[in-house]
Amino acid sequence: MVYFILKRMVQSVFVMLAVAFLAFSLFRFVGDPITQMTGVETSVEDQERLREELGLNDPFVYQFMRFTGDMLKGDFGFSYRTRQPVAEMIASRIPATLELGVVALIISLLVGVPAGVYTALKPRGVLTQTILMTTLVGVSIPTFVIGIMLIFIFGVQLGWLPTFGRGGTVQIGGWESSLFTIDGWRALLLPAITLGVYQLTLTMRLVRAEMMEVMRSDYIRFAMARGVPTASLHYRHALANTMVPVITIIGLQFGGVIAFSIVTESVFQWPGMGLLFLESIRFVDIPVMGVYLVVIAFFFVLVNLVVDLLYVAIDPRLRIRDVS
Amino acid sequence: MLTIKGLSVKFPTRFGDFTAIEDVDMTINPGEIHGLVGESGAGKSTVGAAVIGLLQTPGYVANGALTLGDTDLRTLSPSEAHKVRGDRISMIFQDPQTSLNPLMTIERQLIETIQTHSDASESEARKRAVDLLEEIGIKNAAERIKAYPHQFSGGMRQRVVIALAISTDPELIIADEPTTALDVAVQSQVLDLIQRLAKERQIAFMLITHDIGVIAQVADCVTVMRKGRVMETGVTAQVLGKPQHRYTQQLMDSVPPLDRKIDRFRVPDADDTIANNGDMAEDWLLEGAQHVRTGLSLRNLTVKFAGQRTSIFRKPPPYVALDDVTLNIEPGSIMGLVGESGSGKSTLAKAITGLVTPSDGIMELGGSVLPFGKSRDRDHPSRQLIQMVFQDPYSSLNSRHKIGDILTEPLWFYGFVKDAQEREKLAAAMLSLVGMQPDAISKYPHQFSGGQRQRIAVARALLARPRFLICDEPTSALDVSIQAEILNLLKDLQAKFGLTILFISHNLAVVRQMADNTAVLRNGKIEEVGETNALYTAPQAEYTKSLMDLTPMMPTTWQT
Amino acid sequence: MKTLKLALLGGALSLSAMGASAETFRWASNTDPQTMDPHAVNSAPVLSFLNNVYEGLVRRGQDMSIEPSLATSWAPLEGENGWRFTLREGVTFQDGAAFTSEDVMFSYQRASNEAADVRSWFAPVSDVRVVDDFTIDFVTTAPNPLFPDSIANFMILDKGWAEANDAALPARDAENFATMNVNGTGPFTLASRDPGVRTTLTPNANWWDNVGHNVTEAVFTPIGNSATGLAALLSGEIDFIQPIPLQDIAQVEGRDGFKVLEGEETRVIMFGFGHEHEALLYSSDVKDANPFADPRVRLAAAHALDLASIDRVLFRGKIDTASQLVPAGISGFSEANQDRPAFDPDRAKALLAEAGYADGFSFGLKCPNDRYINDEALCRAAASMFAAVGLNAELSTGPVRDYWPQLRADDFDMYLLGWSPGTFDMEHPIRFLLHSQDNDKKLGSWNFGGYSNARVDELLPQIQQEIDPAARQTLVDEVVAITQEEVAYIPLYTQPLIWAAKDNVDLIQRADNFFMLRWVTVN
Amino acid sequence: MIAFVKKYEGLWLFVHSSAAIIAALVAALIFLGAVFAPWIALVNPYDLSSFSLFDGLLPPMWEDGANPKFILGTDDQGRDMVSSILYGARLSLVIGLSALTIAAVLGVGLGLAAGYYGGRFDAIVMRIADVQLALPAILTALLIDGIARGILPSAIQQDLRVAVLTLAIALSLWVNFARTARASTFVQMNKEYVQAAIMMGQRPIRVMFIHILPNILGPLLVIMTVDLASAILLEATLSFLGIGLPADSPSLGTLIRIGMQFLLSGEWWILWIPTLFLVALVVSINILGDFLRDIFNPRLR
Repeated sequence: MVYFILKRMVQSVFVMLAVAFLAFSLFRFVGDPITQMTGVETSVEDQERLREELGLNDPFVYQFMRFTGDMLKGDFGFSYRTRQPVAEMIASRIPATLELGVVALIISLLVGVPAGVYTALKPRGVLTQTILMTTLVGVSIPTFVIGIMLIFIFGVQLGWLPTFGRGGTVQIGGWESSLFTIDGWRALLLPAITLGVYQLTLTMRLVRAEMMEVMRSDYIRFAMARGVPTASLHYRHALANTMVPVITIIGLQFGGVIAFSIVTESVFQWPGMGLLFLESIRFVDIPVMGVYLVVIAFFFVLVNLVVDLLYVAIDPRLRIRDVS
Repeated sequence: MLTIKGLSVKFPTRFGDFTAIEDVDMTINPGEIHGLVGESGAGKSTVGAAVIGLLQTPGYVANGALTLGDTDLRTLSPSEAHKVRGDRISMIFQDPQTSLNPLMTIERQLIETIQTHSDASESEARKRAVDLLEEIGIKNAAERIKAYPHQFSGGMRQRVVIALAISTDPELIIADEPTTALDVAVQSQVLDLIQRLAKERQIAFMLITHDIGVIAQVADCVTVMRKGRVMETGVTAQVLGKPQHRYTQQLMDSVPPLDRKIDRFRVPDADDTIANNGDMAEDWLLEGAQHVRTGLSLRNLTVKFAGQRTSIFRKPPPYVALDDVTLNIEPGSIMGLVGESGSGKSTLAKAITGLVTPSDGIMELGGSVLPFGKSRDRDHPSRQLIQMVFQDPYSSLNSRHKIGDILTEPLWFYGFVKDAQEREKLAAAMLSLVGMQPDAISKYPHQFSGGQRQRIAVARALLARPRFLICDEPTSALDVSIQAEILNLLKDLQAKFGLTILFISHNLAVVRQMADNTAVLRNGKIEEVGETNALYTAPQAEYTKSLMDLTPMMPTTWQT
Repeated sequence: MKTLKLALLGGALSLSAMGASAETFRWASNTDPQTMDPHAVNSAPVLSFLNNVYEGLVRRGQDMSIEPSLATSWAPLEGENGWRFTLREGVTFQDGAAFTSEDVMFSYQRASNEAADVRSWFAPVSDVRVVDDFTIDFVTTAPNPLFPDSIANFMILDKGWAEANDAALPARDAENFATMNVNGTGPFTLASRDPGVRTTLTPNANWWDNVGHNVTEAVFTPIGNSATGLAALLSGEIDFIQPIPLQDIAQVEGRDGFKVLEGEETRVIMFGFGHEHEALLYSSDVKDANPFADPRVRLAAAHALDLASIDRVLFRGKIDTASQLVPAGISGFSEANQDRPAFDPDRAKALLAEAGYADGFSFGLKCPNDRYINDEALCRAAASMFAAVGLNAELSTGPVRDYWPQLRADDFDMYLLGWSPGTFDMEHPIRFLLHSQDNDKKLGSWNFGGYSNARVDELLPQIQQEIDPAARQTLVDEVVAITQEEVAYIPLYTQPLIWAAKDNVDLIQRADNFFMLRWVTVN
Repeated sequence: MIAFVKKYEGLWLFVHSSAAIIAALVAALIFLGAVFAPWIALVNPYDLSSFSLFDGLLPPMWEDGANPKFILGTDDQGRDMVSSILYGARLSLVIGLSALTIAAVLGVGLGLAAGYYGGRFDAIVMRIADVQLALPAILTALLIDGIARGILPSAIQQDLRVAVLTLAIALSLWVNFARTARASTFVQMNKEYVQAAIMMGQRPIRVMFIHILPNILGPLLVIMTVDLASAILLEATLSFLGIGLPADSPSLGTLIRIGMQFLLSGEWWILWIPTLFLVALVVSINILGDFLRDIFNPRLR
């Protein structure tokens, strides 16, 4: 067990280093930060001096060493655009993105799993077909269109929900949360749904497929033969056994959720990492972009680790070796 | 008591209804074990499923009567039927590995079942559960009950399954191939248990199996089915002892006896195409180095597998699959290799064919040393001289390749025949040599039955002009009658072409029919080797003795 | 648990904050000011925003005219080049410190330092002298009639405050105190700042000028996505947004309770040419020559453009065509040269034939796609209009982040540029766009095409130094005449300025697209 | 009889699944339209002189003020919507399909090898896959896009935009193939026909591609359809983020991106017609995907 986790962590470090390198290789190319940092009237030589100060003229490898070196020292550098410490900027945006992503995930689970079970148990039902079809259409509309539509329906026409931002947030030990105020939740709803649609469909279809498989398995038929109550049969016995694959996929997808939050955040002006990242691209804010990518990689790695631990929690076969 | 009258079950398909079983009658009294025997496709399981009301959709009971005691099972509403299940009828499945929920402790599964059918309190239920486990022979149940299914061995797991089945003491238990997946030792224990339960608890058992030996040993009555219809039914001794129906007789003929060797099975409608128009293939094989008979000798062969690593610091102890095995297979002879699952039979085959790499020992094929696994280069002669017939004819043929391609592959691969038409013709001839229609060439594997596929597999092996043939459980996936055909085929070919054969099987009776010499393998060690008849009549090793005793067999008086 | 209680309480608070009093004014724009430091970045969002907090010696009125601010009056120095500014007395910074010439001196040193991005404003300045607490002289190398206009955005901060918080110099790589905090003399002060999310301003109680607004709190939110911004306005979550897309004007006007403010920026959109190039870079047919070196070809291009259709379809009739590099009304605008080449495809073809390109040629046209209003659409339209007369443009559009570098690298045959004269005088574009490139003298630094005309070069200094308006205008007219004659650029139109607000908000739309809170009244 | 059913099973199911038929029809229509766009389209969006700003913003023919010449109206450049959509579908499909091909070749190749050799090689491949997954689609695209802008001479950049975008999408899709191929290969490795082939001493390449590959095509085919759909969507999203194609090369993505500007301006058709078209395409592809999944996984039937 310990061995297994350690192994996983070593791999994680490898992954993050690789991502850091890729991220860094991006730097050279997205554009010229200087022209973004300076005004129209700034003379060419002033620009050159700035470029020199920022070490943009140093050789690539040297810059990479410095980048990773500083990062390992915990020094994430300063934003070209706002001159703030990148660590602070990202840190202040993490809660927004994480809350959005997690809530989206929860929504997709709360709806997706039951829907999956239902559609699996009544494969030919009319409702099933409608559910399958609508979700399919749902995932076929680009996220950004869905987002804007939701904004105009619920924000403008009906005026029920805010159209942008996080609403009322609350500081809890440095974590700025919108989960404790009502209008925080109101603000969270639309973006979370927009982001959740894809996950929802995925989860539902996955649960459906797995359920249909499991319902054919011997131990389910044996449970039937013993007259185990239907509810327990479907949930305690069948659903539980579908969870391992479902968790895997969802874990793998979480990276996608974070990434797609870029779109959602830009549509809803949601002050998360994704929005920051987009702005940074526009301003060629190299340090911010780099750190963002690494942070994303970190989350991905983290989630994978959690998924592995969840397996162990769910499946006793992974917990203990045979004793008999 | 259970009464079945004129039962037929239909499955609606795209092309009209398909009748799975038709007009089946049978009665089972309390405490009676009623064997239901027949080959695959006979509809045995369908009868059981119909009785307990768990027919695979869209199957349905077309007509007939099903009554348990005084309840008409057919008129029950779904919810009532669900209540009857477990409460009065229960079931035991074939594979203990898959019939328990892997995520729940034995305790939870037992308590849940018990509480479903009685208003026992948690603690009462637990007590009942523990008692049950004790009763079916699980030591210190009180604490083992906390374990998960995967923590029990196969046999123990089947006991747990039985415990679950009887936990609500039902009147009838349908046991569908309850011992097929088990080794003889465990099998006999489970069978004893079933007999005991039938006697003590007066439970009626419907024992569905393809193994006539099992029926002969435990069943009070037997019903023989074929293609969904009942051929013959009655008291076991009656039906199997003096079979009236021709089919039953054929069946009995093709069951290999354990206590003697019969040179050839009397196979029902055996086609004798083998002689004619297989000549071309036969000549081709004989023009190979047929006069050279190639033996194989293994000296102190040891195979180790790396264990599951659990710590960074110490390497896990290796798992020893073959332990210092020494075995000498005479040129042109058939060496039988028997042993329970996990005894290392297949590992031995893999070692010889180079799929696994022994850690120690020497292998010699016809006097020249066989390089181990990876170090055996791809064009080493042994790769052609040694061929293999596998256990599962369904996975041993590439389902996406035409039979023609499968058969001609060795011909061009070993460079025997340059011309493509030639290869085709030879392959076709070989098909008829193994007793199949040559036109099979243009078909795909899924278009053939298991037996036919196994014949094709044999043909493929022969087309490599092997001198040494490994047959790894070649018939254990087949029905007895088919088994008989294949065994006959192998015997003929061996005689014709002077092949040396390593015949691996868990079935002692089969091995006795086939092998000149027999080796008994256990936990990777050779327990005993010897001339087959000697070994069977006077086994030396304790283990061999116990195997003999435990293998279910028919009273000698029944032999026809 | 305790924290949670607090949290819920906070929730209640923030709820009540939602339905706050009418004078809480919320507005949005598409970019967030990068910094609160008035000297660190010379970009419109920053200067525009900080004009509400900091003040300069002079400031611009609603009509862009220069008016006294921290300086009550100013006059040319006797006997030497430069200006004397008389400072306002009794002005205090938001932290209470008194405003004196020392602060101006300090701010000058700060703003003209290498670390400052605005130092180019002080290129002509040779010396600054504190005369007394409320008098200060700016000495220039040459006569400079426009100097007061050129420093309208030169903001004064408090010496003591800056030094105490070691923000004596603008932040370069790392942030400093002045990046996130302010201490100006202006009408508003910074209440809270969350970069990229929300910035809150509150009125400066003891502002020297008489207050014209009724805002008690002003909340600024950057909203990058224009559709979202519009939604925010229409749902009533914000009171005002700048700018909104042209095509949505109808939508806003269509709903009651909202109004659109239309005006004109001082920014002129134009096509530039690679004058000095030996040959075309992107041509598939003309490899060895540069047709655009020939004024007739440039004129042909001008005649090929159907600005009427562009106006009608792309700009919904909101644009005025431009004849020169500044719009009418900017000082130095040449009344004498008001007409631009008409839409005349035949003439264009004729000219091409004359120049020896009867069956046209292909070339590369570069455009940004996130810099000016409808820039991409404009270029696509232009490209198809060029194509109609045989000028086959290979259009390539990209984000401005790698657009400027391409222009700097001379990587174009023809390109799109928008220019707004920082000093609101014709001299500005002449200095940056028309004078030959000269890095030492820092002239022609945005004259990417390398247009060069000896006469123009010699006229620029005269224009810069001429005090007498009439004489100066004739000089300017000559430059405009020459550049129109040679078609140095193809001026297209002045960029429209579209703001939208709730009906109950009164505000002033200034031509430099600066939004001044001090003119806002919420009814 | 049984053999007959088995042989024509797929066909039989198809004929009896109306959804699949409709989906197939829609997909086929769009596909044909895309292929023959140059012959059926009114104007060629790539030929700037074939349309004029003068015809800009005309509504579909059934609205008033329309010009019947333009059945679905024109966009802000005066391009005929029908033509744009046809060419748009053309480009989107080209990108989607070629991205898919690259991803499939790369992914299946690596997956097969990883499953066949296992051990260290397998571990390495899977770590690389992790890195890929840690950089989700959008970020990968950004990366590739940025690098291309940086290293390619801007002269050829415009021409290579499509290639760049394709590569970006491909790179974000290959992991799916690799993982699936690997998993199914592991299963096949234990099948006796594979052991037989190895025993004979056949080359790994032959075992992998002649023996194993045909047996794992089913699941791969399903992924292909699903990923084709997501590739097309991804292209749209990237265009929305401004890292897709230039506006003058119409893909469904760029059309929608441009259309977004007219969400409220009253010219609804510029946004909604391409969007509906995209949805129709993606949905039908997905339905076909489900259908294939059912065929290849009879247990789910």
